[in-house]
Amino acid sequence: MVAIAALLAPAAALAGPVEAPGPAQMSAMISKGDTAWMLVSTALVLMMAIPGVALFYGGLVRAKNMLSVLMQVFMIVGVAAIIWVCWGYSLAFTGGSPVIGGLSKAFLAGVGPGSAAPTFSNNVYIPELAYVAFQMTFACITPTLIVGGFAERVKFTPLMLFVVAWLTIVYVPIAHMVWYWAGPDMLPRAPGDAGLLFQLGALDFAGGTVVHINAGIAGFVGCLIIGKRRGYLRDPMPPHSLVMTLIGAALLWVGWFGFNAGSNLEANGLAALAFVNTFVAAAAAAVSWALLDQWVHGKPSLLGAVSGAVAGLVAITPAAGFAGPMGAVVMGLIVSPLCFYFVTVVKNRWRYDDTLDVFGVHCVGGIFGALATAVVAAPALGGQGVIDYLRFPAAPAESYSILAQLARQAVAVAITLVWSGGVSTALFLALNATLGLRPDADIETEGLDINEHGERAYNY
Amino acid sequence: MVAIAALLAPAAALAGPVEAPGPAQMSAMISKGDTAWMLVSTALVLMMAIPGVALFYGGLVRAKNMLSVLMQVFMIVGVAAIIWVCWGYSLAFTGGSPVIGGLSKAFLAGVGPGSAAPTFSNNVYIPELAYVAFQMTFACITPTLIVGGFAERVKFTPLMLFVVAWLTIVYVPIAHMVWYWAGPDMLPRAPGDAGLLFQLGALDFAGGTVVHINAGIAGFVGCLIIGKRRGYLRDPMPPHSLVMTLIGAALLWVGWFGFNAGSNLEANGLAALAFVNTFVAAAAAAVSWALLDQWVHGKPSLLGAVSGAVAGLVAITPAAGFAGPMGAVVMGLIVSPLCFYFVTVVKNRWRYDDTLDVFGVHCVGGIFGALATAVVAAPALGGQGVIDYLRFPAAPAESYSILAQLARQAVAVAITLVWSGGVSTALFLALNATLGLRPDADIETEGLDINEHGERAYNY
Amino acid sequence: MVAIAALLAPAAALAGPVEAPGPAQMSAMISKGDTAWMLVSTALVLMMAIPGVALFYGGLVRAKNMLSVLMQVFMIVGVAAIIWVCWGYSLAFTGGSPVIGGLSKAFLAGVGPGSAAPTFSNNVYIPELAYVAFQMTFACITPTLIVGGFAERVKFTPLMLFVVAWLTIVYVPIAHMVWYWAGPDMLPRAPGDAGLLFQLGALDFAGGTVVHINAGIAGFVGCLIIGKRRGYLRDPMPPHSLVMTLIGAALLWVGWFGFNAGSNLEANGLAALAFVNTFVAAAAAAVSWALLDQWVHGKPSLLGAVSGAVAGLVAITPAAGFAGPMGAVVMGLIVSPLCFYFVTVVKNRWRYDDTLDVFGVHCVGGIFGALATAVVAAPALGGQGVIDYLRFPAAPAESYSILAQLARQAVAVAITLVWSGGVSTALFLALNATLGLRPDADIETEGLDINEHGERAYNY
Amino acid sequence: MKLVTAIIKPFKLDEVREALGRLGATGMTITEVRGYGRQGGHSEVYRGAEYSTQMLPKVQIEIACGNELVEQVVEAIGHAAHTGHIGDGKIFVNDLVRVVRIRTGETDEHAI
Amino acid sequence: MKLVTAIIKPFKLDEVREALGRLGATGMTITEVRGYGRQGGHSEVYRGAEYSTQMLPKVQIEIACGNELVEQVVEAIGHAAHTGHIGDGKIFVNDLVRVVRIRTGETDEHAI
Amino acid sequence: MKLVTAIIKPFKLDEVREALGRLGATGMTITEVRGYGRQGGHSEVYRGAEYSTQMLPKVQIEIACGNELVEQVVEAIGHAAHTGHIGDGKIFVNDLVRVVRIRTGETDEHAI
Ligand SMILES: Nc1ncnc2c1ncn2[C@@H]1O[C@H](COP(=O)(O)OP(=O)(O)O)[C@@H](O)[C@H]1O
Ligand SMILES: Nc1ncnc2c1ncn2[C@@H]1O[C@H](COP(=O)(O)OP(=O)(O)O)[C@@H](O)[C@H]1O
Ligand SMILES: Nc1ncnc2c1ncn2[C@@H]1O[C@H](COP(=O)(O)OP(=O)(O)O)[C@@H](O)[C@H]1O
Repeated sequence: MVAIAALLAPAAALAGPVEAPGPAQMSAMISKGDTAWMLVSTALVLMMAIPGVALFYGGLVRAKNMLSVLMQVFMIVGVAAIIWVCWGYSLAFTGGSPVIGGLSKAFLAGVGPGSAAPTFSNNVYIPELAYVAFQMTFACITPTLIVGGFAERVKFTPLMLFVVAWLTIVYVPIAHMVWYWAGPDMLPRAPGDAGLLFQLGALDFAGGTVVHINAGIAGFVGCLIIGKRRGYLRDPMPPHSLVMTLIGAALLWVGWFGFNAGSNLEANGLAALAFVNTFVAAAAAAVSWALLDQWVHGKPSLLGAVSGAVAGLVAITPAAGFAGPMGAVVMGLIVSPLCFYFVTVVKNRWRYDDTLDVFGVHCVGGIFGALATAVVAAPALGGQGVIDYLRFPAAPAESYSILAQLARQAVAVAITLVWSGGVSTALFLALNATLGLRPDADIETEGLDINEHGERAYNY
Repeated sequence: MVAIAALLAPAAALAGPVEAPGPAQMSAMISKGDTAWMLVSTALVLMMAIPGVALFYGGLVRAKNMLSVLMQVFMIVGVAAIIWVCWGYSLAFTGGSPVIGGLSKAFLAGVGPGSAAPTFSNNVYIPELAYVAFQMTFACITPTLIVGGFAERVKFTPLMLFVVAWLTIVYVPIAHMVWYWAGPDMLPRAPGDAGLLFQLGALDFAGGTVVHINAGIAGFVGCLIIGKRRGYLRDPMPPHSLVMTLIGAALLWVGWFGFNAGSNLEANGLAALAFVNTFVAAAAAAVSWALLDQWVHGKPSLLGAVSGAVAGLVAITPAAGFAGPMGAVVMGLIVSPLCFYFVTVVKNRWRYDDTLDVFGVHCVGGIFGALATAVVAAPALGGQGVIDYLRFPAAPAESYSILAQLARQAVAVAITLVWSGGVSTALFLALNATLGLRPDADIETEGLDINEHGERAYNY
Repeated sequence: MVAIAALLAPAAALAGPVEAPGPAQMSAMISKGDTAWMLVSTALVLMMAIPGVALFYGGLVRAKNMLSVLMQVFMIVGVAAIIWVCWGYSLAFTGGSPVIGGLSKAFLAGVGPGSAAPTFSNNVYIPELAYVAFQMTFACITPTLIVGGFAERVKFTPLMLFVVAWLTIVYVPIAHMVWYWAGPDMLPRAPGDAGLLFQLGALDFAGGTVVHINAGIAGFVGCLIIGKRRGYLRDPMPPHSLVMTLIGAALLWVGWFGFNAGSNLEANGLAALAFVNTFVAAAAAAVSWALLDQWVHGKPSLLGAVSGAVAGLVAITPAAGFAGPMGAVVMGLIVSPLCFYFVTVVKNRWRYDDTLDVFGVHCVGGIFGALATAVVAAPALGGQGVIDYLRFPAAPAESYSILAQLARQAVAVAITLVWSGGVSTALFLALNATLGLRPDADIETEGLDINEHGERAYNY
Repeated sequence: MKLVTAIIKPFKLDEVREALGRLGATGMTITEVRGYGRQGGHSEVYRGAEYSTQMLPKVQIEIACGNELVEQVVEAIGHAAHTGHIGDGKIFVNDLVRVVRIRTGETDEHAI
Repeated sequence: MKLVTAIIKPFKLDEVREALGRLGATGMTITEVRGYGRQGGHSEVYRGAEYSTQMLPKVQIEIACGNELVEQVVEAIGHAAHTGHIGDGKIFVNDLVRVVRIRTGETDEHAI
Repeated sequence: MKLVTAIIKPFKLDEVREALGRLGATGMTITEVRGYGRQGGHSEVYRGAEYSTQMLPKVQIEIACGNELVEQVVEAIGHAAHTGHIGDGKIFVNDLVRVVRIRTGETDEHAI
């Protein structure tokens, strides 16, 4: 019921590429195709979290704790969305310092339907609110992954407080460091107006560091601090519904197209490349885990296949727009054995109880992906190489050194591990000392659903 | 395998804005980005109904009635789609009188791949068939909501007959009154060619009145006429699977982006605004219901959280493109306590058996949303204000009075309540007197699935 | 993080239609709206397979075989995706002979983010990688359907080998024969550079032959060769969860919009037509099956309604962009009685055990759809007729003969039945003679989940 | 001591429990069972495959009680579970030679 | 009167029911149980965590019958449920001191 | 021969099974039941509708054993299932007049 008369003005015929365009010019550089694509991608990423992650995780716990997992995921999404529009987006995606942004857009001040956000192409913009929404889903889904490290044995309220703190002091700065920049039309004039790791040249197409390593290490320290489930390695704790896990995994796969190909911010051939890479990496990793299952246990298991698919998706995330399809297939084939080794051998040897393998799949798969990105991005290996954004208009960088890139990737991984690992440890310890993170033994035995939420998942 | 050669003609370079363009000109004013967005939005809204509403509702009933709810929702979608293309669309979206359209497009006569429908922007059109499909999903989902008022105790065939009649004589006129107009390029020359409430200036971005109040009151009168379930307030009737309810709620949330942001009809910054508003209103309402649960019952429940999310989505629906993000957050925070009060206190006090709280959530939340729209739309409060479509090209209205708008909103609410409530009462009474609405006591006791549909939901 | 500087070049203003444009010109003829639409459609089609088909099928088997079905579907998707990028796409969609393509694009050699694929409109292209991904999902979903013919009694590894072979020597040539062409800008100069059935003029908008008849007949011969389930027609074998079947059916319906309207390759009015046709055919078929159930069994069943919806979707697939909406409704109304007759009367009379009715629904419905396409496409009956692509620019063909078209359709059906039926028979017999297709009696009795995959679906 | 086992229609469970509560029967154990008897089952049809399951969902209640209470328990159940329609169910009584309360180790009459 | 309780392999249920039907046994009650015995269970592996459940799904059938029928009932079940493989199950018989048909109030022999 | 029936807290099942294993009890049958007793249930609230189910999930174990073993079996269960909290459950013992092993047709003591 509202029309913006400005749209009637014939899209100011641009004579040529414009460096540092003004707000009105940016608005005129928005394509409806890109906008449609970004809105859909955003919806797809939300679908990954709810019901995707909720079901993927929920199916793996015992029936008595099903609702607790669903509730944790659902409420994390709710809380994260509010944080995002209130201060998260502003701190992550405005300039300020190389490690964190400012509060100029807190409560989305000044961000209206006419605001524009840059893409990775010169003179191509998208509505800033679409960018806010897209990035919001990333802030929503990342902390849901953490839950996997200590599912079935955590109190709800302290967890929610952890999420509020973690998003603000871990997620937001990492996102700022990796992803913030002023865009390709602005960078040449102000090369310092970008996040620390962006300036360093670390590649992370869709969130290998920001999402997976970040959440993976946080879940892992939570797992260690909270301790093992009662009866771990003694009582059988089979997944209560692999059917739910399958539904979750499938929706993760489908939604991940929004996550990865959406991260291209434009609906073009490069988005299609990221899409294909995402698809085949998941497929290859599913196949490779199933083969491994067959080889090690004599039977290919569904849980193995879906774990593989997720591991493949995690691995390809940082490389989605940089790899070629064959590079993606190879990454998928390799990541599964690696994660398989961690969730079966390493976890059993060190006897930590990473309930849903957030460390073994997201952290390990994420690290592998981040490092492998340096390899598969190499033009010599069918990759896309990197772009030199300091020139205007931007152009492919002249040379590409796998080793140099590997070093940059390693730095990004290390910073994420240290920052997220360290701050998460501090947060968990503080909460444990004050509110306590772990429910009483009786409550844990009887189930969190009835005790923490006053409901049962199933009443057939 | 078909190409439209006309598309080859270089999109008639328009010299300037065209008032009252002809069909060929309209066709040339269609953007593929908008078309893509509308088709996706349509798919998302169908996903809200099936499986969304079906699961959200189905999980809340007892296992013995699960299939009956799924079947009612599924078949309502089927029946509504056929009605829509046969006569519904034509009666709702052609001119005629301010209360109902004509039959000139019955059976979609004359609506082909080349037909265009107006958007809210001058000189921007979408394929009319995309508009037909989008609106079709609204006609499909609205009557599915009604079922919530009397689930677990209604006969299938009379319900289907009710739906046929209700769509035709309740839904279609309300949709016409609220949403029909000839578009911004036409209105200045023919200001009377629009629905009654549209002319009045009532705001309903995506269906607060047409969908939620409309269905909510119909479900409520159905609930009263059909009476309580046997054993209500005596036997325990816990939800048989909150897992299904969670899946349904999550898909409702995801699909609602199509519902609300799709209602913008264009993929632009305003759609992004509606998207963000939808997102945060749901999030805020989920958080606010969970806090209330904690406060009142000592435990945050999953059913509370998802009920809150849905209430937030209902509330933001009429305001989605008018509010600012902070207005949406506030609406979300407020709607939950209101609905909470209705589904816990009011329902228990008056002892009506609104099985799935279609009144307490959809009607109450819808009324709140419709009225609050007048407030949050105010530019002074961060809203978008309203557009004066009587000018060509359309432009923002010069002033905005919250009180005047509130009065218009109240009129729209009242008309919907009276018309839908009244006609639904008459329809239910007539069906009850003839075919009977309620199954035999034995059948109700034993379950509708096996008796009405000859199947069981689960055979583990 | 990557920008393609070329995009900055002002989209080479095309003076007029270009015959046989070069690669750079093609790239400039790509619309972002189309790209967005194709990427979304691709995600929707994947969602049809996982979790759509997986749940639709899985809900219908006994609980002890649930995981086996989920696993088969999931792994088929994985294997098919890898085959597709390695050799499937190249063999299907490069020129060569009228029955099969070549290997020039094996491993996607030469297919990069800048490559373009033709649509059905002159001078309109989409990113080739988007086309690769879209077609990949078709190759993924088609073999999953086959599983329905012999679910609950097949060994996993031989089935996977079957899929590898079947995709390569059945699916790929059929897809090439029906869908391969060099595009409307190229055909006039090289009319022989197209698949056999394409040259013949057989119409198959979205895969009636390539997907449904192809898979339906393969599943049927598999059903006959593998034999009946132990206890068939003696023990009760009710669906273990119609809830899962409903979820699957609903996601199939939603995803089918990507399948059918996506097959238009452009986001325009014709895509909207295909969308509406898909919607109403499913609706009409669901209603018609439910009425039949009421009439024959006295009760409308949910399984009937969802079977009808799927039958309607199958039937409209080849006709989606050719029929008018009323033609689609009629096709939906007719296909259900036909399939109903096959799955109830014919199957019981001939006593074959087509577990999930892949023959009765997909093959029969597909054949009906393929033939009926000739009728509903007739402009005289509200259809779109056919386009003469041998002219440049393409234009609607001057006349349309239902009978002549029916003959062409029949040829396409016959070739598909013979080729897929014959080769599948050979493959199944060979696998049966070597590895054996059927698990031991004990294993079949106890369930495939625990024996073939070492897991149980449910541990409540 | 006796163990009274009753197989009743599921929707009668609450009434039976209340009746037993009035007798002071402090404990019981409930199992979901399927019953096969004179009561005709329903026929279910799934895509033309018709199953007339004569198995109907029933609820089985077990109450251990002292000999002096048996008569009243049987009567109370018989009364509360009665609809007069076929399928109302059965009550079985058999002897218990030993009862132990696990929490305290008390046995027999003291354990009930 | 006796209560015959048989624990059998689930897929044998239909055969057993038919056998009993031929004897004129008009009613029975069925419970899904899990059995633990000599029959080895399966090992399940979930991401490297291996559970070898020796619990196997079994079906328990309870039939109350007059003393004169017990022998035949036991034999019929024993025969119909037999596969000769480990895990075929067990039959237990114990005394019933009282049987009531809830619908009619009939007792003992008349109630069976 | 005797049939020992124990109703215990579900999470005690594994301990009880191990204890019985040490006694050489080779077989048992397990049923999921719901128990009603002194132990207070939870109250569940669904959108303001409050249900205080006093039904709690329990596990029922049935072991047939020779008379000489009964004492030990009862004691072993009583010990392994003990937490000292309300709701620990009950053990019932009754007579078996006949036991048959279906696989072999062996009866009574030989069949256990
Ligand atoms: N001989 C029996 N042994 C065990 N259970 C029985 C027996 N006869 C009936 N039952 C149980 O009692 C239930 C009701 O029996 P039914 O014959 O249907 O009704 P009625 O008792 O009214 O004749 C059955 O569903 C079954 O569970
Ligand atoms: N002592 C027992 N008490 C109760 N149930 C038993 C006992 N022994 C066996 N069962 C039941 O009988 C089933 C079959 O017993 P099992 O030892 O596996 O085979 P078999 O009878 O062929 O030796 C078990 O799964 C269990 O349910
Ligand atoms: N009289 C009874 N008959 C049958 N089962 C009983 C009886 N009393 C208790 N039970 C079973 O034992 C369980 C524990 O009993 P409860 O009274 O809660 O604890 P406690 O044995 O510690 O007093 C109950 O949940 C119920 O399943």
